[in-house]
Amino acid sequence: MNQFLAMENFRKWIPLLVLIGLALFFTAVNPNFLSFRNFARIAISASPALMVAVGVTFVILMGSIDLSMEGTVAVCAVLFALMLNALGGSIAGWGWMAIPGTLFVGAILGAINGLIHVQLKIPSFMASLSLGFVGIGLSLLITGGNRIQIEDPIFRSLLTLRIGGFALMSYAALAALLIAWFIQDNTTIGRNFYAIGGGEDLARSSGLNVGKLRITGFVVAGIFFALGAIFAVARLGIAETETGRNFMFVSVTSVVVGGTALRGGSGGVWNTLVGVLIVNVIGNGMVVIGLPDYFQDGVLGLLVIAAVYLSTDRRSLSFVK
Amino acid sequence: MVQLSARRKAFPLRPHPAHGLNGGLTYTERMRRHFPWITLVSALLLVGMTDINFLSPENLLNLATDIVPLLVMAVGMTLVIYIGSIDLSSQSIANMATVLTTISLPALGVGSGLLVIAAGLLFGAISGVVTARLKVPSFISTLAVGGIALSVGQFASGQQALHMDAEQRKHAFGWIMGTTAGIPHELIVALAIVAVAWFIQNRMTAGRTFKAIGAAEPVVVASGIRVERYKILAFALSGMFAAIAGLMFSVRLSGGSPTLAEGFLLPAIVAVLVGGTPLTGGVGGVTNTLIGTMIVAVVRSSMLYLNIPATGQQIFFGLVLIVAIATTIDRSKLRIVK
Amino acid sequence: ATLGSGVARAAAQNPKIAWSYRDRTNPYWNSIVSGGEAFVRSLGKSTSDLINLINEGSSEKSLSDIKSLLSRYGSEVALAADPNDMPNCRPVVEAVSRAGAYVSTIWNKTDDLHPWDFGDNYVSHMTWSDVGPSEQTARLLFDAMGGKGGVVHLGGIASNNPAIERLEGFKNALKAYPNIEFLAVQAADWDTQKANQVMSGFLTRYGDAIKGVHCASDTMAYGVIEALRAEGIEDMPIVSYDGNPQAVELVTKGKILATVFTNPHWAGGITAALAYYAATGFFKPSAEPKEHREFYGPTTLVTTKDAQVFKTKYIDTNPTYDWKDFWSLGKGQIKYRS
Amino acid sequence: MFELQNVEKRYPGVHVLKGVDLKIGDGEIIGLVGENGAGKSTLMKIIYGAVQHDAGNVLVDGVPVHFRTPRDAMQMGVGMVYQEQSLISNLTVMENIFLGFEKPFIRFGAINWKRMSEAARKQLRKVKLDINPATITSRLTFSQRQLVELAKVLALEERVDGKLVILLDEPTSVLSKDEIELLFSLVRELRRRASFIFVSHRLDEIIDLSDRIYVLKDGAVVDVISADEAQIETIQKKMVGREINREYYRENRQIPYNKDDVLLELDHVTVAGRENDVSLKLHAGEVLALVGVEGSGREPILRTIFGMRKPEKGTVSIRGMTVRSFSASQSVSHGVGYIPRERKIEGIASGMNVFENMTLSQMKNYSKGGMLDIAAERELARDWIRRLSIKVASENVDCGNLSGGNQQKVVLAKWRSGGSEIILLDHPTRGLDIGAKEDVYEMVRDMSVDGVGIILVADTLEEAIGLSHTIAVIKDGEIRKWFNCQPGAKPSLYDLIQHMV
Ligand SMILES: Nc1ncnc2c1ncn2[C@@H]1O[C@H](COP(=O)(O)OP(=O)(O)OP(=O)(O)O)[C@@H](O)[C@H]1O
Ligand SMILES: Nc1ncnc2c1ncn2[C@@H]1O[C@H](COP(=O)(O)OP(=O)(O)OP(=O)(O)O)[C@@H](O)[C@H]1O
Ligand SMILES: [Mg+2]
Ligand SMILES: [Mg+2]
Repeated sequence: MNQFLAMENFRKWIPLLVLIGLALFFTAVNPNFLSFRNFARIAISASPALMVAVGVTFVILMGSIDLSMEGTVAVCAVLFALMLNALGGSIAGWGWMAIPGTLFVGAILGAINGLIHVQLKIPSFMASLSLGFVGIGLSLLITGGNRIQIEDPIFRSLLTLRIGGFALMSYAALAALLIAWFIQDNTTIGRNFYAIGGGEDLARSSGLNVGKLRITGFVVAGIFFALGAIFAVARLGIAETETGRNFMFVSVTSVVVGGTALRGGSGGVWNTLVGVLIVNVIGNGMVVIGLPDYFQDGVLGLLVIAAVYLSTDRRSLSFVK
Repeated sequence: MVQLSARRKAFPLRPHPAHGLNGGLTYTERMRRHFPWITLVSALLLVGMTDINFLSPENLLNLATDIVPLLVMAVGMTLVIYIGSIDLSSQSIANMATVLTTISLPALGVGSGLLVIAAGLLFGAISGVVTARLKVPSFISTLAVGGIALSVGQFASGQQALHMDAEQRKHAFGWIMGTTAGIPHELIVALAIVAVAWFIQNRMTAGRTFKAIGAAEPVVVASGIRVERYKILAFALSGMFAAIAGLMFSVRLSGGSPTLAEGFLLPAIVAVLVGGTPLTGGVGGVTNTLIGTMIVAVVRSSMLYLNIPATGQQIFFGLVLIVAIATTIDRSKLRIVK
Repeated sequence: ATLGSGVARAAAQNPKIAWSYRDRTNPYWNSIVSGGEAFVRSLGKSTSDLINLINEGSSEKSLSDIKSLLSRYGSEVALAADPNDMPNCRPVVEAVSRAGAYVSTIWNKTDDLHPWDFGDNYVSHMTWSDVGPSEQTARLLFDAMGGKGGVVHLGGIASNNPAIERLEGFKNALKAYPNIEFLAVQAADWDTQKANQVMSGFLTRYGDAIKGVHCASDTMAYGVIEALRAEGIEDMPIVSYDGNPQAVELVTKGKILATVFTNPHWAGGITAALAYYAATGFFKPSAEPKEHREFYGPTTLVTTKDAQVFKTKYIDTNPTYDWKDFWSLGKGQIKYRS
Repeated sequence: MFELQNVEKRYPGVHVLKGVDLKIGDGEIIGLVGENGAGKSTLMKIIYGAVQHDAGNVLVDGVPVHFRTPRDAMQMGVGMVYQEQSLISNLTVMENIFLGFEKPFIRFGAINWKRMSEAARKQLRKVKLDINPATITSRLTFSQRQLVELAKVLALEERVDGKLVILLDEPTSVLSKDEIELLFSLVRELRRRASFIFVSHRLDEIIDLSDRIYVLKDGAVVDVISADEAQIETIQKKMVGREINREYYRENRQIPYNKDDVLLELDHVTVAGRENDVSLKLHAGEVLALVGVEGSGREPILRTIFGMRKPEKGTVSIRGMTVRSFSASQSVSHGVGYIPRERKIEGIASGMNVFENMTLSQMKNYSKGGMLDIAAERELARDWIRRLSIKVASENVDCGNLSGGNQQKVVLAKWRSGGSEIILLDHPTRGLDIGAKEDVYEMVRDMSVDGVGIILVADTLEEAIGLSHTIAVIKDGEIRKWFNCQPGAKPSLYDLIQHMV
């Protein structure tokens, strides 16, 4: 029994070990990898992805999935830019209102997603995928396909201001992660997400309003997608429909690589942090070691399989879909 | 307690919505399985109302022929979704297939088709092994294997778009391109492929096992069936169909490129889902996908007939999708909607 | 195979004008569309009369949409198209010819496909010879670097023709600069975010050895600039390509040394105009010389010196073009390498 | 005063509750007995709001109420301990106890874990369970979990003012003797606050604890007996609706088995996670019953024989041949069949029809070159539908829509028609009504006569005694005692229980 427990505890750390292993491997090939500045770079590229992945983590913990992130991020990014520019163009003035405004937009989009999924009884995969299309279309409609530039130096200081070598954005993302952690571990809704993931019918018979919680989960996810959108805009100074691109597969992959199970009920936002870092370290590392670009998709695939393989406890899984 | 209860009114009691008091399924529930084709016919009629030519046999034939590569890929995807998994590698395998067909055509002729089919089977089987044996969820395993296929395609093509020699193409695959009695051979080939898939699904032990895995995997295990083998087979078949889709597309376009089949994946998944095969598996099947693919084709071309402005097309597509899925999926088969 | 060889037929009175292109999320394609709309307005029609076929980067959708268009309007179609992937051009052109409609293409075409093989229906193909201008920007870049130091190139989707040519131009320029060290090339798929990540990877790999960046498109340059800005590097010489408004703006500010303007607005208008006027019988394509059927589009190098002037002329307003003056901006007949 | 009037419940094809009237006075303990499938759990779930009744009234102090969700019920002081485990295994004990009622522990939006932990400790103390409330529930043993469920319900005491109604659905089936004693003293102690409905198949317990006993048969209350006057035999008679005799188990058809024909042998087999080992022999025509309390390790033995588990030590041999590789497919090819306990999870594939289910384990016999002979499959299904008088419209009916008894017959037919010579029966009559049970018993005898070796994990001890040739009493994964079960010389319940706990 003790041995079993030890093994179980050990497993929890495997994603982290994979991360360290990857870092060591890349360092061995090119020592430049192991530098403070490079870590700061990885932190910047990981920040928006982390927010999106944390958002979807909540939904995955419930055993559902949210694939609407590309649309939600796109809508939030362009609305953020429009609001900021309409409110004077600077965070220092009234422009800061664009931030809560964008989070609100994210929440609304999440709520629509959740409502369609719960009320129309459409599995979340399909509901959110369709709504992703709608979101992308909406952002296109809003911008007419144009890009919106954000010049505000104060807002851009999320990227340009360095504290202890790391961009301000990375600290902001860390703060958001801590909030997510707090929600996950110390609030009723966070714990109830685990309850639903652990056994939906049991949760229901314990008196939880599963439908309402589901919708709440999508709302929380939407808010984090909006945060991801803000960071993505801060990183490039551009808001456009493309801002949402690629987030879908990258974020779900990160969540799973971090050790959160797609069937729900186990894992959490710290796992997601590790997963996002693994994915970004691989992406960065492949460039740093100078791997030819045509091999990169394949090597990423192999490494992801290896990471998930190492960190799943196959004995506890009767079957996998 | 008394006060509390006094405020609570007794609610009118109803039987479970899914069945009447006599226990039989209600009318709507019995109609459910007809919803996919009813949706298709309604969509056709709706678009036909704006322009009656849309419903001309020639146009419908063209519409069906255009969608052939997507249909073939979706049929393969169906087998995987049928067992409750998903295959995100299809598009990359098709990409790779266009490249492999094009570069091997001069040396192998028709044999290039066999090579490509074998490659598809192999990559599909790898996804299957990774999913079934290594227990990596198919969402991830197929995405990763797709990445490998993409790399192979990029490497093999030298990162270039390649074209086929017209003579060689005609010699090896001319038979796919022709028509007989006005019916394009491509369509005939595709229907033959659907028929094969239908046969596998409904008349062969493998198909029966796929269905059982989707419906109740633990039962299959407890019946002494080697579930892993069948799962690997389903993925391998899906990979093969994806490769055939790439092959047919490559022949149609007379060339190959590592990005040629870009944009196949989501429509293929959507076609399967809209047809009424839910991601939970066990229900639906290739005939559903045939209908689902047609629905996708009709919705896509409806944009032209309904004059949907350029910036509104995505929204239109997303909304129609929600409506289509909401009407086609059979909720009585889904115990918990996640 | 010469189809419809010179047989006189009734010209279309009022053909539908359509543009088929990749997406609406990219400034380049938005300019193309704006040109198409300007042309449609010049005919006294409303911009909504321009039919937009957006293929989302999917050759499959591109072809299906075009076929739907043809089956709806038959020969009454004047189509301007970027077929998205080189192999896709042939089936597009064949379908249009079969329908008796008219098509002009840009960018993607295989070398063995020529408008004159299709009589009048394949009106023209325009592409841009990117090798020369790309070499020019590279030279500007190397000069700004003082003729020495390390340089990296960020390329587009590797199998796309412009990506190949722009890399080639860059490599040509290298030959004349023995002290420039070519550090690395990597595809960033025309994508701002990806370019940003690739650039930060390069910074780790090569650090201060990077003295200049050659980008195959403006959109990627934005990502590079931001990656550098994150490191507090503000004065790295960068050159890019496409002449998008934002890039021209950056050239005026000296953030980008040079970009190459391909005049997408004009291209969008003139390509539609060629197809349209061929369809109405205003001119007979088969009577035109080859250099009017396959020609290079205009390229203008935009550097810090002339950026301001350029901006007022081409970006802040669009010049009014004579859409019947088809060839005066062209740069001669397309030459094939092999 | 809690009252049910004329409560009706139907599921497709089955009338589960037929006008049930039931009254619970304050502080009263009601015993509820009835056969499997009589509708006891359904009735409890209706009171608890987890299932909605179709007609009739629920009255609290004379006022009609309708609980749409368990939450409604809990707020009115109704709590329930489910028959099946209903704790969420990835949550901690304290979270489970206060699931849905975290509010009192929220400070500034955050859960105050210390307070919750203290509160949980208080609840756990009530059931004399000394565990850390922060333990993840999946680490607990079965009986610990049962006690936690009880603690969870008892938390109502503090949460709700006024009277409580606590529903206990077979809480004792997995508890040890001491734990049962504890439970009973708790219940008696709580009578000041709460009334109880107590469901158990152990009639002696029911008589011991309750004030009045409701006997449910086929969804109707057939009698209400005061506990003072109750006698086990009369209750049994009422439950079943007729005299129970030895014929129920077809003992007259029990014939001696062939001692020389050993089909299966387990030699010092150690199952993962257990320290003890098991040795046994199964002969052709023998019915060997494994008896023991819940969690004693009967199921792992069956699963090992079926190849779904790998033994850590020891050898399994089938017809003298040692089994080397363990997999279900291997066992099936050696002629082993398995009727699992969780019929709806491992037994019947809902969504598939009768013939598809019947041939699932033997598709080889009904296909050529991978192609199915569907006509032959249908023929087989029709044949067995007739033989076992399975109540279905046709062989095309989705098995998920069959009643439990009929589902069970389909599963039995699946293995029987496949020619299995060793059949493992795990709770084969669970959830079946008497008619169906008798059909199953008849089948067991038929198979036995045909020389099939059967290992039985029975639903009740009576069933084990009635059906078997041999009984092995299992405790803690080890065979403690063997009994010979010749008709006329069968051991008594008491004989067995002695060795079980
Ligand atoms: N959700 C359901 N849908 C359809 N029928 C059901 C459902 N739940 C229970 N039943 C049926 O209702 C009947 C009564 O079941 P119930 O669980 O109440 O029996 P029980 O008396 O508790 O039996 P046991 O002693 O085995 O626990 C059974 O025939 C059962 O199959
Ligand atoms: N979990 C469930 N979900 C849906 N329906 C169910 C469920 N469980 C049982 N049923 C339905 O309840 C009905 C009766 O089931 P049950 O198994 O208990 O019948 P039964 O009364 O025991 O039948 P028999 O007389 O054959 O033994 C069946 O028609 C079945 O469809
Ligand atoms: Mg029953
Ligand atoms: Mg019960």
